[in-house]
Amino acid sequence: MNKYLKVSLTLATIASGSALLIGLMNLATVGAIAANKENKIKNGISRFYPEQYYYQYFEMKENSDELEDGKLLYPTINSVYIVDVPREEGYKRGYVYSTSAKNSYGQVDLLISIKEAKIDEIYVVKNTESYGQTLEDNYINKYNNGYLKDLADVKCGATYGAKIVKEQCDDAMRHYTNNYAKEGE
Amino acid sequence: MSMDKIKRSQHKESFLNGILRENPLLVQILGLCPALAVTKSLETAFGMGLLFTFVLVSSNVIVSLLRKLIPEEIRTPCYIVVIATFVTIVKMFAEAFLPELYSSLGVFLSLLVVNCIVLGRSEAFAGQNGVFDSFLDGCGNGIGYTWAISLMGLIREIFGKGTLTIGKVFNFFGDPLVLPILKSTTLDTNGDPLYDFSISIFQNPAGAFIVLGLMLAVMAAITNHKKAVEKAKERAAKEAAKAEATLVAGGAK
Amino acid sequence: MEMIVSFILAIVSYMLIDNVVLSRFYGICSFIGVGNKVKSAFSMGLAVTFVIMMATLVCYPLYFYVLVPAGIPFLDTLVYILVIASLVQIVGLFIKKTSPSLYKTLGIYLPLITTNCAVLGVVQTNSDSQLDFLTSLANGLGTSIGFLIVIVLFACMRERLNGYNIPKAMKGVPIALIVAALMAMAFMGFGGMVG
Amino acid sequence: MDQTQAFILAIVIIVVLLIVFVISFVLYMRTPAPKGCEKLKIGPKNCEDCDVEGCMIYKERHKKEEKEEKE
Repeated sequence: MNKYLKVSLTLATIASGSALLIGLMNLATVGAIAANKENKIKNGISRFYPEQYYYQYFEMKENSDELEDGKLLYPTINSVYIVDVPREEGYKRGYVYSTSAKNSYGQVDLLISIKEAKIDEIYVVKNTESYGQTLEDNYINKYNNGYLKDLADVKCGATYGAKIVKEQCDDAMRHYTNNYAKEGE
Repeated sequence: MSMDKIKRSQHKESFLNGILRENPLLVQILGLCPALAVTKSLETAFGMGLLFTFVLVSSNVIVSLLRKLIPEEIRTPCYIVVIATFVTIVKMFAEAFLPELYSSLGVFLSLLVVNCIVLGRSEAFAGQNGVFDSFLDGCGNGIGYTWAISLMGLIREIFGKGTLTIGKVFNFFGDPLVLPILKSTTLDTNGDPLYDFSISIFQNPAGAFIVLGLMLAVMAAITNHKKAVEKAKERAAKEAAKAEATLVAGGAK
Repeated sequence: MEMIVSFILAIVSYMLIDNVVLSRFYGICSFIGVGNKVKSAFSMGLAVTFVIMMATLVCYPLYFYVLVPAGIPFLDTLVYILVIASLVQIVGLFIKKTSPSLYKTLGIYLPLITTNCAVLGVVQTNSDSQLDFLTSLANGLGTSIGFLIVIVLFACMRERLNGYNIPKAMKGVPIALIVAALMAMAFMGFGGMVG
Repeated sequence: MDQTQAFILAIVIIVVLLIVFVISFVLYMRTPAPKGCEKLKIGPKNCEDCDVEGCMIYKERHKKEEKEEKE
C-alpha cells in the first residue's frame, strides 16, 4: 500500500508542478501575446501609410447598428481604422479594415486598405488556411504588385482560400461605399 | 586526484560527444522532421535549434533530478509529461517574445514533444546519470543539432533564395539586413534583379530531402575515410609487430 | 451535397497535395526507418491510420468543449500527447487480449506510434487552424491514407534499390532521402489539383 | 471563468489524463503477449531491413556481424 501511495504522490507532484509552471508562464506572457497582436495590426497600418498620422478605430462586431434581421451586415469585418494622413492642404482620409473569415480549412485574417474607392493593398495578418505561403504568393502578393487587375481573377482567384479573401474584400468595399464614399467627395 | 581527472574527462566527453562524434542529426540520424521542415532560412533553423536546446537541457535536468523518485515501471509517462511541460513553456515564450519565429515554426514547435532526440536522451542518458552530466549532455546534443540544422538552413537559403536575410526573425535591431549572394538586391530598369543564380528547388520540400541526403552522405564519407585510415594504421602496426617478431625469432636462432 | 464535395476534396488535398511525409514532413522517422519490406510498411501504415482517427475523434471534443470554454487552450499540447499515448496503450492492450493474429502484424509497431509526429501533427493542426469537425476528420483520414500510400510506395522502391551498386557513402539513409526527394518532386505535380 | 478555477481545472485534467495513461501503460506492460507472439519484440530479428544507424539495435547487430566475419 505504501508503495502505491508513494507512486501516486510522485505523480501528483509532477502533474501539479507542470501545471504550476505552465500557469505562471501563461501569466507572464499573456500580456505580451496580446500586445503582439495589436502591434501586428499597427505595423500593417504603417505599411499602408508610412508617414505618421492620427487614426481612430471602432469595433464592428459590438456595434448593434450593423445588425439586420439578427444577422451581422458585414460578417467578416472586425474593426475599421480611419486614418488622417496630413497633406499640404488639410488632411486626407484613408480607411483600413481589419477582417477575418473562416472556411473549413482554416482562418485568414486580413488588413484591407481602401484608397480612392479602390482596394489598394491587402496585408495578411494571420493565415492558417493554406499550408505555407501559397495564398500569399499565388494570389495576394500578385494583386498587391499589380499583376492582377481584379480580385476575381480566373487563374488564381478560384481557390477556397481566395474565395474567403474575396468575401472579406467585398464586405470591406460594401461598408466603404455605404458609409464613407460620399464623405470623400 | 585521479578520480577527479576521470570525472572531469567524463564531463568533457558527455559534452563533446553530442557536438560531433555522436551528432544527433548527422550521425545518429534522429530528429529528421524539424530538420527538413524549418530549414527554409538560416534564422528559423537557428531559432528552432535554440528552442530545441532549451527544451532538451531543461528536460534532461529535471528528469535526472527525478530519476530516483520515479519508479522504473512508469518512467515513460513521467518523461512525456515533463517534456510536454517544457515544450508548452517554450511555445508561450516564443509566441510572446519571438512572434515571427513562432509563426514560421508553426506546428513543429509543438512537435518537439515527440522528438526522438529529446525522449531518447531522457531515456538513455538523463535517466541514468547525474544532474551535471545530464546538463552537459543536453547542451552538447543541443549545440550539435543546432549547428547541423543551421548549416542546412544556410545552404537552402543561399541556393534557394539567392539572398541571406539576417535580422528578420530576431528583429531587435531594426531593419533586417539582406546580403545579396546569388541574387542581386538592386533592380535594373525592367524591375528584374541584376543577376539571379538562385535555384528555387532548394526552397521546396524536394530540396530539403536532397540537401539532407547529401549532408549525411558527406558525413558518412568522412567517417568511412577515418575508419579506413585507422584500419590501415592497425594493419601496418600488426605487420610491423609480426616482422619484428620474426626478426627477433631469427635473431634467437 | 456541398458538404460531401468539400469533405472529399479536403481528403484528396490532405492526402496528395499536402502529403504528410513529402510536403508537411511529419513522420519522417518511421518513413525512413520502416525500411524495404512492403508488408511491414503496410501494417505500420494501417496502425498509424487507426491511431490518427481515434486521436482525432477524442481530441476534437476535448479541445473545443473542455479546454476552450475553461479558458486554458494553451494546455493543448500536453493534453494531446497524454491522450495519444494512452490511446496507443489502450488499443495495444485491447489487441493483445483479443486478437493474437492482429497483434502479430501490428504489435511491434504500436509502441512506436506514440512518437510518430504524424499523429500529434494532425491533432495539433486541427486545433491550431480551428478546423470544423468534418474537416478534422478529413484531415485525419487524408493524412493517414497519404502516409499509407507513400510509405508503401517507398518500401517498394527501396526493395528495388537493394540490387544496385551505390557508392558506399550514399548507402542506407542518404540514398533513401534522395529517393524521397524524387518522390516529393513527383508529388509536387499534384499541386493546384484541388483549389 | 475565474483564474483559480481554471487553474484547478487544469491540474485536474492533467492528473486525470496522467492517471489514465499510467494505468493503461502499466496494464499493457503487464499483460502477457498472446500465444505464438511471445518473442515478438523490437529486436535484431525484426529490424533486419532497417538502415537507421543511430539505432542501438542496428549497432548491436552490426557488432555481431563483424564478430562473425572476423571468426
